[in-house]
Amino acid sequence: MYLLALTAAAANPQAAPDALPQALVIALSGMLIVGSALLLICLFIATMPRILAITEKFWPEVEEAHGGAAHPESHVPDDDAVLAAIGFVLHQEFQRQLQSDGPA
Amino acid sequence: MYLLALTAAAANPQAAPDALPQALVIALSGMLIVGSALLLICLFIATMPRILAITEKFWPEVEEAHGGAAHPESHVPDDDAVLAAIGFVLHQEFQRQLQSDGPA
Amino acid sequence: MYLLALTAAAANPQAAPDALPQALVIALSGMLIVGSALLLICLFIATMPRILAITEKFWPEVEEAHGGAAHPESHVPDDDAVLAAIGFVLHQEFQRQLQSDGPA
Amino acid sequence: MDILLEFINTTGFAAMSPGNAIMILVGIVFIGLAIVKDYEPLLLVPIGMGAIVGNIPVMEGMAMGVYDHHRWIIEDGGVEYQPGSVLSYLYLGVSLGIYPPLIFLGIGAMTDFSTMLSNPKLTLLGAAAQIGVFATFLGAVWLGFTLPEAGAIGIIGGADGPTAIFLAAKLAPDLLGAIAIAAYSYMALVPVIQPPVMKLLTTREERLIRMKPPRKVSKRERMIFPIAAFLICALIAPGAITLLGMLFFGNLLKESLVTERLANTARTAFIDIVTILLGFSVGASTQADTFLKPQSLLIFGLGALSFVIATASGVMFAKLMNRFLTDKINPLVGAAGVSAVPDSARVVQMVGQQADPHNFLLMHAMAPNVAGVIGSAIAAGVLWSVLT
Amino acid sequence: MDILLEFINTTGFAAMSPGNAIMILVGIVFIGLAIVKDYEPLLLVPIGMGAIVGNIPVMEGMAMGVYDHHRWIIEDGGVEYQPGSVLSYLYLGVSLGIYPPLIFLGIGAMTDFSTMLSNPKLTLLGAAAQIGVFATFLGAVWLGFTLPEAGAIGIIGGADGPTAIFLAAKLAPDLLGAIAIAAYSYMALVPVIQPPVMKLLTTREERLIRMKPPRKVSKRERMIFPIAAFLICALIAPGAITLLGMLFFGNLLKESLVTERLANTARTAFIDIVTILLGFSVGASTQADTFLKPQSLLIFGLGALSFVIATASGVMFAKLMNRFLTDKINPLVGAAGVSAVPDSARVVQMVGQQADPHNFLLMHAMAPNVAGVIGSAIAAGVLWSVLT
Amino acid sequence: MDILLEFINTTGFAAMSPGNAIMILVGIVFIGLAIVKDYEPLLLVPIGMGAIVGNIPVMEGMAMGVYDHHRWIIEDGGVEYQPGSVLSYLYLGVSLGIYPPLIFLGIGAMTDFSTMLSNPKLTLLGAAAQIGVFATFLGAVWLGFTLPEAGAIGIIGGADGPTAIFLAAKLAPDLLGAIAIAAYSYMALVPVIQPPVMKLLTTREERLIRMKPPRKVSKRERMIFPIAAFLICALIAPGAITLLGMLFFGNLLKESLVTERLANTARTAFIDIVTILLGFSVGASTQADTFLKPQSLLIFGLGALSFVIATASGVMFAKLMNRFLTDKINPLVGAAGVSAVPDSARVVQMVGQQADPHNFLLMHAMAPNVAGVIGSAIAAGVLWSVLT
Ligand code: NA
Ligand code: NA
Ligand code: NA
Repeated sequence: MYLLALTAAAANPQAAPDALPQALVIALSGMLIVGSALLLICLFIATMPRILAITEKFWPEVEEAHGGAAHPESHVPDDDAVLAAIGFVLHQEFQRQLQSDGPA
Repeated sequence: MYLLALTAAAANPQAAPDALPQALVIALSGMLIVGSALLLICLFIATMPRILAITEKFWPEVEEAHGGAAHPESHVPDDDAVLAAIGFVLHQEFQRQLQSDGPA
Repeated sequence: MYLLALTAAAANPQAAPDALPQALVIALSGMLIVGSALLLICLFIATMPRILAITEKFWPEVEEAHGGAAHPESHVPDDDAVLAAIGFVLHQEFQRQLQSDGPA
Repeated sequence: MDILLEFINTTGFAAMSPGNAIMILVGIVFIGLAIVKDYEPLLLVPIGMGAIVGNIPVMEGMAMGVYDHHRWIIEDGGVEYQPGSVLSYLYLGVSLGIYPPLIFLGIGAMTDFSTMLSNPKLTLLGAAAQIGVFATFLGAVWLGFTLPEAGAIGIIGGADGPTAIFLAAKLAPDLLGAIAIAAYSYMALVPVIQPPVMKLLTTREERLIRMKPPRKVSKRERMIFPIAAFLICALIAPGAITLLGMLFFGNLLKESLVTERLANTARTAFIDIVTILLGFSVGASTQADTFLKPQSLLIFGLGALSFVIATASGVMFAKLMNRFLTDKINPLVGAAGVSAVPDSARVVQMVGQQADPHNFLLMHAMAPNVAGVIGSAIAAGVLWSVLT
Repeated sequence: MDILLEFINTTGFAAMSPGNAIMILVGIVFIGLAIVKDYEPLLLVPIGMGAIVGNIPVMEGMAMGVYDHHRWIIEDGGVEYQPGSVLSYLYLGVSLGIYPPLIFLGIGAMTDFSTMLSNPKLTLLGAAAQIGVFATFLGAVWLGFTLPEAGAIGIIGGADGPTAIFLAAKLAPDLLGAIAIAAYSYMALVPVIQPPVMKLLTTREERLIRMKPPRKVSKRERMIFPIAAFLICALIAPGAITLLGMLFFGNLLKESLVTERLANTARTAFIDIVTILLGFSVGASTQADTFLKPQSLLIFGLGALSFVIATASGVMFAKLMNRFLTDKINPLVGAAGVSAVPDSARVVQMVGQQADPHNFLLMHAMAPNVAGVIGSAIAAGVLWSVLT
Repeated sequence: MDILLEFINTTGFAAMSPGNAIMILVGIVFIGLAIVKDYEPLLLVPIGMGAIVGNIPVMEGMAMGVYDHHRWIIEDGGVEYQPGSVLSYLYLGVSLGIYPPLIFLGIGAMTDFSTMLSNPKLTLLGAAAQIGVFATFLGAVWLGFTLPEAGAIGIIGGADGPTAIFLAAKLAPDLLGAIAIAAYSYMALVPVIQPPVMKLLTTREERLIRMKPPRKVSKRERMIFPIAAFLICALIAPGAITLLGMLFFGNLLKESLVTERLANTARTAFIDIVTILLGFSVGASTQADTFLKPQSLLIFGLGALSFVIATASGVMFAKLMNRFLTDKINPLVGAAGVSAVPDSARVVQMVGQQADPHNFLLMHAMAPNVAGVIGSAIAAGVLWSVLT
C-alpha cells in the first residue's frame, strides 16, 4: 500500500506536496503503533488462560450467580414473548387434555 | 371570528392600538398559510393511493417483515428467564406424562 | 459527640483554630435544624391518619384503579403478570393431576 | 446566638409571601386535579410539583431558582464563568426551545396518521381550529400587548403545550410561564370547556351522524407520508421546520419499520425524560413575583376564549363542509381539530355517545386531532417568521 | 526519525508517574471489590474504571482530562470559545451539581416510604445519625480545614454519595474528588465498618428485641407524604430545596399512580444514564496530582470516623428512646439511620439474624434508612446556607 | 399586501437552490436504501431525514440551521449571550466530540469479545485493515489536502462512523459533514463494495477453508479483558483514551455481571438517544452550500478507495499468516477487519456460504471485526496526537 502511494507520488513528483515525506513517516509509524498495540493485546489474550490456570488453584472461580439474580429490575421482559410462550404451554396442555379425554 | 375582532375594535376605536391593522393582515395571511399547507397535504394524501396503484405494477409491495426480525437486539425481554419458566412447566408436564403413561 | 470534640479542642488548645467556636455553634444549630425538621415530619406522619380518618367520611377513598389502566404503555412488564401466568399454568396442571389421579 | 438568628432568617417561614402561598396552593390543586380527575397527569403532576418547589422563598444570595442564570463577566481582561443554579440549567431546555422539539420527536414516534390518510378531507378541520390562534392574537393586540407578545399568547389556542412553549420562548420570554401554564391548564380542562360549545353549535340530528369506517392504509403510504408532509409544510412555512422536522422524523422512525428500536426509545425513555424536565422546570418558573401579575390574568382570559373559538371554528367548518359532501361528517369531530391529543378526540367520542351510545367517533376524531398538531406548528412558524 | 521519537514521547509508558500507577491500582481494586464482594457495584465499577481512564498520563497539550475545561477568551475585542475535552463536559454535571438531584429523582421514584409512615418515631433515628456529619465537621475544623472545606468533609458522614458530591461542588470544589471517593468507599464498606460498632454498643438482649409488624399504609397517605414532607423540609432548610425537591418529586411520580410511566423511566433509564456519567467522571477526576495529597488521607480518616460516629449515634439514640417507649425498638435499627440505602438496612438485618435467625429487621430498618437520606440532605442544605 | 408578499418571500419555494434539491433527494435515497435494502437503517434513516430538514431554505435572519451557533458578544463592557438555533445545540454533541464516545459506551456494552479471546491471532487482522486508513491519508496529502484534513479523511477507511466523526471534529471541522456522510455511506455499502474485492484476491480453495470452533472463554477472562486491553491501548496511544475508555467501560459494565442494569441502559435507551441526535444533526449539517463542493467528491472518491484497500489488506494479511500457521485461517475472514460491525462479518459469512453452504464463518469474522474497531480508534488517536 505504501508502495502504491510512493509510486503514485513518484510518478507525479511535481504534484506531490511538500508534506508528503512527513506524511509517509506519520503513516508508517502510525501503522507500527496500531500493529504493536493489537499485537500486545493478542499476546496478552494468548497468555491470560495460562496465568488464570495458575491463579485458579489458589482462587477458584465459583459460580457467581448473583449478577443476574440480584438485580431483577433490569429485566424488561417482553410481554408478547411471554404470552406467546404461555399460550404455547396452554395449547399443549389442552391438546393433551383432549387426547386423554378422547380415549377415556 | 375576524369580524368579531373587527367589530370589537370598531366599537372601541380609541382603545384599539395602532398595530391592529397590521395584526389583521398577519392573522389573515397566517390563516391562509395554515389553510393552504393543510389543503396541500389533504390533496397529496388523496392523490397518493392512485399514484401508488400505478407504481405498484412495476414495484409490488412485498411483505417486508425484516424490520422486526433483523434487529433482535431491540428485544430486551429476557428470553432466558421466560424460557426457563416455560421449560420448567414443560418438564413438569413431561414428567407427568411419563408417570401417567407408566401405570397405564 | 460535641463533648468529644470540645475535649479534644481543650486538650490541645493551641492547635484549635480560631474558627472552632463558630464551628461549634454551626454544628449545634445545624443538628437542631435537622432534628426539628425530622421531628416535624414525624409529628405530621403521626397525625395524618387521624386527619384522613375524618376527611374519609366526606370523601371516601374509592379504589382508584385508573392509574394503571389508563396508561398501558407504562407497564414495563410486570414480573408479577408473568408469574401469575406461570402460576395459572401450574395450577391447571396440578388440577389435572388431581383429577386424573382421582379416577385412576 | 447571631448565627442561630441567621439560621432562623434562612428558613422560609418568615420570607413566605402571600403570592408564594397562592402559587404553592395552585401547584397542589394541579396535582390534585391530575390524581382525582386524571386530567393530563403526565403534565400537571410535574408542573404542580415544580410550582411548589419554585415558590419556596429562598434567602437572598442563595442561587436556587430557575431565573438564577449562569453569567459571563469580564474580570482582569479575561472572561470569568459564573455558574447558575441547577434549576436554571434544567430551564435552559425551555428557554432555548430545546425540549419542545424533542417532545415532538416522541409524539411523532407515537402518532398513527392512518385515519388521516384514509380520510384526507378531515385534515381541513385541523386547519379550521387554528382560527382560535389568530383570533386570540388579534384580541391580545387589541388589549394592548405588543405584536410578538400577542403572537405568543395566540398560540395558546393551538392547544399544544410544546408548541406554545417553543413560540413563547422566542417571542415573549417574559410571558413564558403564564403562557405555558395557561396552555396546559386548558388542555387539562378540555373535557370541561369543549362539550357545552359542541352541544350549543350542533343539532341532535347532526350529533347522530355516523361515519364510514376508515379504509386500510398501506405501509408504503405511511412511510411516504412523513417525508412528503414535512416537505409541504416546510416549504410553505419554514418557521415550522424545527417542530415539524422532529415530529415527522419521529413518525418516520416508527413507520419505516427498520428503525423500531429508535422509535421505541423516542416514545418511551426519551420523551419521558424530557417531559419530566420540561414540566418541572416550567412549573418552577412560576415564581409568584414574576407570575402573579394582571397580565397573567388577561392571558388566562384570552386562553379560555381561544379554546372556545377554536372548538367553535372546528365544529362550524365541519357543518360548512357537509353542505358540499355526500358522506356527511359528524360535526362533533370538528372539535378535535384543536389538537390537545388525545383528550379532545376522547371528548368527541364522549359527546357523540351521549347522543347515540353505539356511535364510535374516536377513530374519526383522531384525524383532525393530529392535523391540528400540524396546523398549530405551522401557525407558530408563521408567527415566528413575521414577528421576529 | 524525529516524528517517530515524538510518537514514543506521546506514549504513556514514559510519562507514567508512581501516583498514576497507584490510582490505576485503586481503580482495579474498586472494580474487584464490586465484582467479588458485590459492594455497591453500580458505583464502584464506574468510579473504578473512571480512575483508570483518568490516570493515563497524556502528552502535554492534548486536552483529554476532566480538568481540561472549556474557556472563553477575549480576542480582537470579541469573545472566542475554546472547547474543552469530552470528559470535562461530562464532568460539568458533577461540578455544576446537576447529576446529584437527578439521581435523587430516581431514588425518590424507587423509594417506598411506607414503613416510615407506619412507624413515624423511627424517623428520629435518621436525625440522630446526622451527629456524624456535624462531629466530623468539627473535627475537620479542628484539624485546620477552612469552614467550607470542613462542611464538605463532614457530609461524608451523611453516607450519601450524591449529597456529598452536591455539597462538595458548592463548598470545596478542590476536594470534590477525595470527598466523593471517601463517601462511596465507606458506603461500600458499610458491611465492614458497622457490625463491630453495633455489637459493641448493644447487649445480646437488645439485639433479640422483636418489633411489631408495620401497619398497612393507605394510598392517600403515600400521596400526601412527599408534598407535605417537602414543604416541611424546604421551609425549615431552604438550602435543601434542590435535592429534596427532586427526591420528593420522584416519589410523587411513583405514588400519584397516574404518572407511572414517568416514575418508571426516572428509576430505570434516567437514573442509569446519570449514574454512568456521574460515576465515571468522578472516577476520572481522581488524577494522581490533584488526588494524592496528605489532605486526602486526612479526609479518608475523618470519613471513617464519621461513619463510626453516625452508626454509634443512631444505636445510642434508639437505646435512649427505649427508655420512654412501651413498644421497644431494636437498637440495631438505629444503625440504619446513616442511610447508605439499602446496604446499612441489610447490615441491620444480618447482625440481627446473627442473634436470632427468625428476627426480620430489614423492613423496620428501611424507615431510619430513608429518613437518613432526608436528614443528610437537610444537613447539606444547612451547611450550604451558612458557609457560602 | 406588503406583508402578504413578505410571507411569500419567507416560503421555501422561491429560495430553493438546485443544491438544496439535490441534497433533499440524497436524503430520500438514504431513507429508501435503509428501508428497501436494510443497509444500516439505524444510521441512514436519521441522517437522511436530517439532510432533508437541513436543506429546507430558510429566510435570511431566521436562525434554524446547525451552523447558527450561540455566540458571546461584548456589549457595554459586559458579556452578552446570544442563543443559537435548536439544531445548533443538538449539533454541539457532534462538534465537541461528545456523541461518539457515548455511542462507543453502548457498543462496548453490546460487544461480545469472546471469539477474539478464544482465537487471539485473529486480532492481527483488525490491525492489517488499518492500512486502508494510512494509505488514504497519504492519498489525501498527495491530492493537496493539509495534513490534519488528510488525517480526518483517512479515518473513513476505519469504517467506523463515530470514530470518523470524533476525529474530523478535532482535525477538520469544515469537512465533518462530508467525512461523516462518506463513512456512513460506505459502511452501508459494505455488502456491495467488499464481495468483489474478496473474490478477486482469494482462490476457491481458500474460500472453502473451515476453521476450528472457538473454545469456551471463562467469565474471568472476559472480566479482565476490557481493563487490560484498555491499559495496553491507552499507554501506547493515549490519543485513543476517550473512545477506547468508553468502549471498554461499556464492555466492563457488561462483563462484570454486577452492573447489568447499567449495561442494559447503555446498550438500549442511552445509545438510542445518542444515535437519534447524532444521526439527525450530522444529516442536518449537510447544507448544500457547505457540502456540495469539489472537495466532497474527492473525499467520496478517497473513501471508496480506502474501503477497497482496507478489505484487500485484511484478506492479504490473512493469506500471509496462513504461511506460518497449521490451523489455517479462511482469508475471507480478513475482510471483517475493516470493522463496520456487524455488516462486514455478515458479508464474510455470505461470501463464504456462496462457496460452501455449510461453512459458518460469522463467529470467526466477529474477532477481526471488533479488533478493527479497536484498531481504528488507535489509528484515530495517533493521528490526533500528531496532527494537532
Ligand atoms: Na392545535
Ligand atoms: Na444520611
Ligand atoms: Na475499523
